Amino acid sequence: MKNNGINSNYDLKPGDFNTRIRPAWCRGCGNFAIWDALKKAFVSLKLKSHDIIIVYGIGCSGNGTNYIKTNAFHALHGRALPVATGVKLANHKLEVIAMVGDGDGIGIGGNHFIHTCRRNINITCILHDNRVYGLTTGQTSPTSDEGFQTKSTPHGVLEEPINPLMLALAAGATFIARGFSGDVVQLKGIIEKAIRHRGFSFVDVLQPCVTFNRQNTYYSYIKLIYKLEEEKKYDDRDFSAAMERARETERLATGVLYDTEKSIYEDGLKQIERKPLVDHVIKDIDINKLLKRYT
Amino acid sequence: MKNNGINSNYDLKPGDFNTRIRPAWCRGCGNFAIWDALKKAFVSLKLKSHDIIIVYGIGCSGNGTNYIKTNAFHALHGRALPVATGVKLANHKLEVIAMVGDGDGIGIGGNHFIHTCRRNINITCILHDNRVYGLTTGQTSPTSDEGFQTKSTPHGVLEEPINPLMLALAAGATFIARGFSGDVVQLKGIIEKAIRHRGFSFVDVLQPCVTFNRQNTYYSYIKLIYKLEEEKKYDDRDFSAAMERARETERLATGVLYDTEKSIYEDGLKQIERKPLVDHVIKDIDINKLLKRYT
Amino acid sequence: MIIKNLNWKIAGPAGLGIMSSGQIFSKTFTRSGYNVIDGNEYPSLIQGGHNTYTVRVSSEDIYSLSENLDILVGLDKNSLSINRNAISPGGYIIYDEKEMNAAGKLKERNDITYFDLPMNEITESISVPKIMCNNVALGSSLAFTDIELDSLNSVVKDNFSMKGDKVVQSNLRAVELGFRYTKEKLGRIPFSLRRTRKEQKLLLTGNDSVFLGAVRAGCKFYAAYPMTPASSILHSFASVENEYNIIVKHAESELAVINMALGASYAGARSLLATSGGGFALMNEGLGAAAMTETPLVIVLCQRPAPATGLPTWTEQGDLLFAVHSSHGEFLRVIMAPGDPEETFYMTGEAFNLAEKYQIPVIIILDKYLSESHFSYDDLDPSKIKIERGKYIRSEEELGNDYLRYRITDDGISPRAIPGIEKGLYIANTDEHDEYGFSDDSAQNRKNMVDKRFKKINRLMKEIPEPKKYGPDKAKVTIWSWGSCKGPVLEAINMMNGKKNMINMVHFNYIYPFRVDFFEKNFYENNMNIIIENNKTAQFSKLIKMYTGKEIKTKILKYNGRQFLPEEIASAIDELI
Amino acid sequence: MIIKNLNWKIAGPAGLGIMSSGQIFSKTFTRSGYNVIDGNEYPSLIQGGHNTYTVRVSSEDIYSLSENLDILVGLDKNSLSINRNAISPGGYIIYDEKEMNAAGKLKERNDITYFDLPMNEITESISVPKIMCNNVALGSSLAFTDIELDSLNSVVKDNFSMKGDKVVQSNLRAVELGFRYTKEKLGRIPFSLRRTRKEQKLLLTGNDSVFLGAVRAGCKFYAAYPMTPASSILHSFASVENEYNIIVKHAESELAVINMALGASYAGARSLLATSGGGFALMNEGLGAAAMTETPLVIVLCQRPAPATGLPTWTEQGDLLFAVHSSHGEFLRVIMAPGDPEETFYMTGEAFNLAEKYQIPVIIILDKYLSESHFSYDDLDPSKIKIERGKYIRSEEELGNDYLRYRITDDGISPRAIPGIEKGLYIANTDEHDEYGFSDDSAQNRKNMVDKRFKKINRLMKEIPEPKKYGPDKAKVTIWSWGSCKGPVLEAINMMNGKKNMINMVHFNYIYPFRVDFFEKNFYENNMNIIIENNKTAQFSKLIKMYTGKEIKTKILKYNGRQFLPEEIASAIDELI
Ligand SMILES: Cc1ncc(C[n+]2csc(CCOP(=O)(O)OP(=O)(O)O)c2C)c(N)n1
Ligand SMILES: Cc1ncc(C[n+]2csc(CCOP(=O)(O)OP(=O)(O)O)c2C)c(N)n1
Ligand code: SF4
Ligand code: SF4
Ligand SMILES: [Mg+2]
Ligand SMILES: [Mg+2]
Repeated sequence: MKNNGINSNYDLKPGDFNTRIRPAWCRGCGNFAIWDALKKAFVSLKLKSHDIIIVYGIGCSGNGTNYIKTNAFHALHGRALPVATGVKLANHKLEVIAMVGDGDGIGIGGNHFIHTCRRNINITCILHDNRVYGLTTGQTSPTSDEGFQTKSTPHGVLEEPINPLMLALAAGATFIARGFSGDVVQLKGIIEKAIRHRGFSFVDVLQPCVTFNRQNTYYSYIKLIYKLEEEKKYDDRDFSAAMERARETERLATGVLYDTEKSIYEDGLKQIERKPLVDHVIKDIDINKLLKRYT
Repeated sequence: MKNNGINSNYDLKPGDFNTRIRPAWCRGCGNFAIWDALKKAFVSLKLKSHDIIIVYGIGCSGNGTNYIKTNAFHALHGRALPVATGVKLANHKLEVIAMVGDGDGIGIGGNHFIHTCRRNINITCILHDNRVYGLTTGQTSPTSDEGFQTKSTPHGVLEEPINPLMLALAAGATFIARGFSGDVVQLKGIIEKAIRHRGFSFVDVLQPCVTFNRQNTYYSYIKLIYKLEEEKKYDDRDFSAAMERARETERLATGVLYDTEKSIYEDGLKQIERKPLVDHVIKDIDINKLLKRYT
Repeated sequence: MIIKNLNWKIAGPAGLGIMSSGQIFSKTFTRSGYNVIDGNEYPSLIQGGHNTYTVRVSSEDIYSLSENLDILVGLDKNSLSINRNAISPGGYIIYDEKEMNAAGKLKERNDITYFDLPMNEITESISVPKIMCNNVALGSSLAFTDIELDSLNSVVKDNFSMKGDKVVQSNLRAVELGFRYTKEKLGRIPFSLRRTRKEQKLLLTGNDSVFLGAVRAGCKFYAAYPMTPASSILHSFASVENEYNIIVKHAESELAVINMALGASYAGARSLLATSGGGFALMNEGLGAAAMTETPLVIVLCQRPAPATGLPTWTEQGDLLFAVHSSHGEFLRVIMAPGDPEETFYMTGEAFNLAEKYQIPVIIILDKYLSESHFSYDDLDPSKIKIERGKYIRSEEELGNDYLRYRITDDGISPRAIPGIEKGLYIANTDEHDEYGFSDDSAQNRKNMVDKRFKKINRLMKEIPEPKKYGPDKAKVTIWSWGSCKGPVLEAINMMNGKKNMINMVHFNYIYPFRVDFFEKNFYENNMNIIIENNKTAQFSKLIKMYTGKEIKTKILKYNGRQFLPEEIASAIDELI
Repeated sequence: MIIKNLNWKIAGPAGLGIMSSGQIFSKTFTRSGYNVIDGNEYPSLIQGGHNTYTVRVSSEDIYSLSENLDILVGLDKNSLSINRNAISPGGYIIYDEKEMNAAGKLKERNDITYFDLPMNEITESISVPKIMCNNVALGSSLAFTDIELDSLNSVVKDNFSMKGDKVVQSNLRAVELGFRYTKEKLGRIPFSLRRTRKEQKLLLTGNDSVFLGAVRAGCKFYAAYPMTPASSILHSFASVENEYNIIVKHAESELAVINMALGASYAGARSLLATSGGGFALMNEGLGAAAMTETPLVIVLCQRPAPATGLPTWTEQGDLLFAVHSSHGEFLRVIMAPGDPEETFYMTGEAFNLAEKYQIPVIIILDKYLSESHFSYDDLDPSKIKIERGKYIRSEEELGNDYLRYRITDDGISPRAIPGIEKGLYIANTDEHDEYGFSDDSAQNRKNMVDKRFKKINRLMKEIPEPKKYGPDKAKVTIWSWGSCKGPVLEAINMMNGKKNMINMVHFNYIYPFRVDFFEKNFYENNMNIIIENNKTAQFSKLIKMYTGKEIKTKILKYNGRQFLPEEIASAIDELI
C-alpha cells in the first residue's frame, strides 16, 4: 500500500464509491459481493477515489468498470495486468488494482498472470472466478471443472482445471488468498490485507455465476469451504503448506494461504527512488553526453 | 507413444536422422547434446522419420528445424505448442514433439505452456532452457537468475525466475523431468521415457549457452546436479515430493521428477476413436438432418 | 385488411426471453411458408439493458429488415417509449396496462391502437412463472393475423421439448390464453396475410450458414475462442461434434486458436476458425504463418463496431481494409463478403476449396447483422458444395523420390504432401525457405519464393467470380456495395417506385483479389455512382480507388453501430437523384 | 591517386568479429572528419553463416551505400568467392594466402590486386588469439590510405577499454603490425583521400536516432520484447536507464509490451515501444485500445522481410499498408517513415508531440537497412526537439467541476487529466463510451464519438509537413519514394551525370495522413513518374492511388531482402528514360 492511511480527515462511506450507474449483474451474481467488499476495504484503508486506479479486463467482472468510482481503465480482454503494471511503474503512488475474470485473467491473459506473479510488483489482482465465461453467455473457462457441460463443451470439459492458487504459488506470487462471494465480511478483510501487502497480491474469489454455472453454486461452495483463520496452527509463510491447501479438492480453504515478504520490483528501480516517473521533468533533457558516445 | 515399436525391421542409426544441413550452433552449445539425445531416443524407440513430427519455436533451439530429418513445422516464436496440438488432434498416429526455447516456450508462449499441461494431450515438449535469449543475442529470459546482467537488463534482472518444473506441476502436466546437456546418456533416456509416456510430457533441459550466458555454465551445473534415479526411495508418483525437488535451488535434481497416469485429452474424443481425423472421408457429407433443425 | 408484409417487434429488459420469443415468432411464419427476416438488439450485459427482436414477415421476397412496425410488444415502460415512434400509423402496441400504468403517456400518439393485454394476470391465473408473459404476448400477437394457432404451438413444442413435457404444456397454455383473449377482444383480424405456397422454409443466420457450409465442405477441425458475434458458430459446431466427427476446440486464446488450426490443416484436416475484430487482430501473426508455410486456412471475421472492445453486440463494416492488409509482409489471400446467409452457405464451401487449391488463407467477412439475423429460404442445395483439394497428396505413389514441397511450378502451386508419408518429409517453415523448406536467406531464393507465392494470383483470378449486378443492366444510377448491405439496398431500390428502373446495384461478395476488369466494364463515370457502406471511412470505396483510380464520390455511410434500413437508403437516394 | 570515395568491405564467417571491425573502421573515418555510411549483412544464426560489413567513406556528402568496392577484406575462402565480383577494377583483395590457399582461384580476375596479408602468422607471432586477425586486417586496410594510424588506434582503445588494458594493448599491437606490414609491402598509398574539414562527426544508425530522439523528448517508459532489427533500441535504452531515469521493461511478450506502455502513458509518462513486423502484428489489438481510450503511444516498426518469421536479419519495406490499416475498426493515426537517421532523430521527437497533442498512436516505420546501418552527421541539434503535450492536465486547478475526459470539442481533442487528481476521475474505456468514459452503446453516442475522434484530422493535417522535394523544382522525371529509399535514390540521381538535371525526387517521410494537396500540386501526369520501393507490391504506390486516384505506372521494386544500391537505380532509370 502506498499511503499507509495518510488521509487523516477521512469520512468516506462505501456508497461514496458508487458511480451513477447501477450494476447490471444478474440478481444473485457473485460479483455484487466483490463490489461490496472492495468498497468496504477502500473505506477501511482510508483510500480516496483518486488514490486508486482499477484496471478491469473484459467480462461480466470487467463491466464493474462502470460501477466503482475510482480512476479506471477498462482494458482489453486479458490485458488488465500489463496495463496495471504500466500504470504502477509510471506512478507508483497510486494504489493499483486489477480486476480480472477467469477467462480473462487465466485463459487469454494467463501468461501475464504468471509473469506478474514472478515480477512481484506492488499491485493487487482480484480474480472473479466464476468458472465460466459469463459475458459471452456460458462457455467453459480454464477453471471449469472437468466434465462441465457448456455451450462450447456440450459433452463435458476434457481438461483438468487450472488451479489459480497453485499457479500463483508456482509462479512466485507473495500473497495468495481465496475469498468467497458468500462471505463479504471475510472477503473484505482479505482484500484489505491484499492491498496492504507489499508486493503482488492475488485473491481468488469463488464467485457463483447464477446464470451460466449451475454446478459451482453458493450452496456447493458452502459445503466445501472452511476458513484458514480458524486454524491456529496454519502458517501462511509456509510454501508447502500453502501448496497442500491449494491442492485440496474435497474441501476448499478460504482466507490467506500464503503471505511472504520479498523485495518488490519497484525496489530495484533507482529511477523512481525519489519520485514517481510521471513527476520527472522532461523539459530540456540534456543528451549531449549521450551524443558523445556516437563520435 | 503411438506405435509401440511396431516397426519390425528397423535398422536406422542416429545419423540417419541428420539432414544435409550441419548445425550452426556455437561450438560447445548445449543444443548439440539435445540434438544427439533426441536422435538416439528415436532409434531406441524404433521410430522412423515420417512417424514423427517435430514442431519448433523460434530461437537458437528452433534453428534445429533444419538439422533433424522428420516431418517438421517451424512455427512462430512462442507458438510451437498450439501448432503441435493441432497436428496431434488432426493425426494422433503421429509422434508429436515440440522443441521450445525458454523465451519461446515460457516467455512469449507461456500461456500455451500451462494450458497444454492441463490439457494432457499426448505430446512431448522439450525445453531448451539456456536461461537467456540466444538468437536475439543475449537478453534476459523468464528462467534467468535474479540479478543476471544482460543486454536488456544491464543492471540485473529484478524478477524471480519462472521455475518450469514447478509451473508444469502446478498446471497439471503428467510427466515432468529435468535433463542436462552435459549428460547425453541420461538425457536420451529421459526423452525416451517422455515420448513413451501417455499424456503431456515435459522435459526441462539445462542447456548451457556458451555465448550469452556465462553464469549458468556446464561447470556451474555439474556442481549442483544430482540424479534422482540414484535415489532408491524417490517416488515419482508423489506430487508433493516432486514439488519439493523442483523447488530446490541449492542443488538440482535431474531425471524424472513426476510421472503419473491420467486419461489423455484424446481419450475423450469419440470423433477419433476409430481413425485419425485426417483419415475421415469428407466427400458427400450428408447435412440434410442438420438442415431440418433450421425449419 | 389483406397485407403482404407484417413487421412485428418485441422489446423489453434482458432476462424476459425476448430472444427466444422472437425466434419462435419467426419460425411460426416460416413453417407456414412465409418469408421472414429478423434481427435482434441487445447490450453487452447479461442482465438489464434493453433487448429487442424484430420479425418481418412477407408473402413476397424480402431482403432486409424494414423500418415501420405493425405491432410492437412492449414488456416494460421503457420499451414503449423507445420504440413507439417506429410504429406505422394504424399499428398496434401490445402491453400490460395494469403492470406498466403507461396509458397516460401512451396516448401521445392517437394514430395507433393501444391493446391492453393482461399478461401478468393471465400467467398468475394459470400459476406459471411471470417469465411466461412473453408466451402470452406471442399468442396475442398471432391473434392479430389469420395464421392458425397450431403453427405457433408446433414451434413452442419444439422449442421447449428438451425441458420436459410440463414446461411445454405451461408454455402452450400461456400462448393459448393470450391468443384467445386477443381474438375475443379484437373481434376481427387486423392483419390478414396474403396466402403463400404452404411450404416449410429454412430460417438461417449468416453464422448458421457458415456452420452448415463448413460441415458440408468437410471441415474437420474447428477452433475458437468465444467472441460476439462469432460465438454461435462455435456453439453450433460443438453441438454436432460427435454426430459429424468434428473436433471442436475452445482454446485458451485466439493465438492458440489460429496456431492449432494451422497445425491441424498442415496435418491434413480442413480447418476453420471464426472470431471478431479483436480476435482477428490477435491472429494476425498466425495469418502470416499460414501464408509463409502455404497452409490452407479459412477464417471467418464477424465484424462489430471497433476499435478495441467497441460495441460488442452491434454491427459495422469497419474491418475491410484491415482484413485486406492484415499481417506483416506481402502475401496472397482471398477476401469474401457474402451478402446474405444463402451466399454465405455456398461461399463457405468454396472458401475451403480455394484455401486448399491455392494453399492460402481465405477470409470470410460477415458482420453482427448478418451473423445473428435470420433469413428464410426455400431450401439450400448441399450438392452444390463440391470438394476440391488441389494438390493434396496422401500416398507414396503420388510422390517422386526428391520431394520438393515448395517446388517452383508454373502456377506457383506446389504439391502438398500430408505428414506421415515416407517420401514426403519437408519443413513447413515460417522462415523464408528453399523448395525443400530449408531456411534460405539468399537474395535469389527470396525473390524466387516471393514470385512463386504471388504467381498463384493468375490462376486464382480466373476463379474469382464476377460481382453480381441487380436491376437493369444499364441504369442512370448505380449503387456499389458489399457484404451485408446487399439486402437493405435491394429493398430500398424496390421501394423507389417511380425511379426503380433507373437504378441498379453492383454487389461485391468476392472482394479481393479485386476484379478490376469487371469494374472497368461496368463503371460509367458519367452516371451517378453511389457507394453504400456500413462504416465511417468508406473503406470499400477506398479499395476500389486503390485498384482502379476511380472515386465513387457519392457516399451513403452509416456508422452508429446499426445496420442500414431500406427506408433510410431510399430516402437518401431520393434526395440525391 | 587522390580519391573522394573509398568503399571497403570485410567479410567472413560469423564469430570472427566482422561487426565490431566494421564499426571501428567507420569510426576511424568519422573521427577524421569524413562522411561515412556503412551497412552489415548477417544470417539469423549466432555462429556460422556469412557476415559482412561494408563501409563507404567520402570527403563529400553521401546518402547511401554503393556497389563497387575498392578494398575487400576476406577472412575465409567463401567470402572471397561471394564478394569478388563486387570489386572495382583496380581494387584490392586483402586475404591470407597461407591460410586460405586461394591464389589459384583468385587469379580469375586480373584487373584487381591480391594483397596477401599473413594475418594468422602475425597474430601467432605476438601470441594473441586468432580472432584478432581482424585487427591485423584493419591496420592493413588503413595502410592503403593516407589516414594516420592514430585515428584507428583511438577507436580501438575506446572499443576495448572496458575489457581492460591488456586486451587493448594486444589489439593495438595487432593493428599496428598489420599496418606496418602493409605500408612496407605497398611502398605507396593506393588511396589518398581528399582532405576534409577535420571535425569529429556523429555516426548513427536509425535505431540510435530513435533512442536519442526519444530520450531528448522525455520518453520515460520504454517497453520491448527483443526482435531483430529493433532490438538495439532496447539495448540502448537499457544502458542508460539509471543515467536518464527511464524505466525500461523487457516484458514477457509484445502483448504485454503494448499494454504496459498503454498503462504508463495513461498514467502520464511518455512511452515508446519498438518491434518488427511479427511483434507489431501481436500489438494490433493494443493499438486499437490506444485509439479507443485516446491514449498517446509512439510505436517504432522496424521492418524486415516477411510474412511470418521471414528473413529476420534482412531488409524490406513490406509493412506499410499493414501499418496504415492495422487493427480492427477505424481510427486516426500518424505514420512516419524517416529517410535517414537525421530525420529519424527529429521526427521521433515530433512523434511524441503529435501522439500527445492528438491523443493518438503514432507509428514510425524504419527497416533493417535504416535501423542498423550507420550514417555520419556533423551534428544533431537537440534543442530543435521541443516538448508539446497538448491538453495534458496535472492539477486540480485546470479542471472544472464536471470533468469530461472525452468532451466533444471543436477540434475533437479533449482535456486529458492524468490519474491522481481528485476532480479528474474518468474511465479509460475500450468499450465505446460517453463523454465521461462510461460504456454507452446508443446510436447517437456512437456516431458522436466516432466523429469526435476523426475530427482531429482537420487540425492534424495542418501540422503534417509536406513531403520533401529534392533536385530541380520542375523536372521531366520525378521519382517518388518513401522511408529508407531516400539515400539510394539521391545517390542514383547524382550519378546520372548528363541526365541529373532532368530528374527530381519527392520523398515522403510523413506518410499518413496523406498530403493529397501536395501530391496534386506536384504530380504532372505527362512527365515520367517513377515509384521506387523496397517491396514486391508497390505499397506506397497503392496508397497514393487510394488517396489520389493516380497511378504511378513506372515502378522500380526490389524484394530480395536487400536494400537498393544507387547503381541499380541509376541503371534502371537510365533504361527507362
Ligand atoms: C480478444 C477477445 N476475444 C474474445 C472476447 C470476447 N469476450 C468478452 S468477455 C469474454 C470471456 C468472459 O469470461 P470471463 O473472463 O471468465 O469473465 P466473466 O464474464 O465470467 O466475468 C470473452 C471471451 C474479447 N472481448 N476479446
Ligand atoms: C513475435 C516475435 N517476437 C520476437 C521475435 C524475435 N525472437 C526470435 S528468437 C527470440 C528469443 C530467443 O530466445 P529463446 O526462446 O530462449 O531461444 P534460444 O535462442 O535461447 O534458444 C526472439 C525474441 C520473434 N521471432 N517473434
Ligand atoms: S452471467 Fe453470471 S457472472 Fe455474469 S452477471 Fe450474470 S450471474 Fe454474474
Ligand atoms: S548463442 Fe547460445 S544457444 Fe545459441 S547457438 Fe550459441 S551457444 Fe547455443
Ligand atoms: Mg468467468
Ligand atoms: Mg533461450
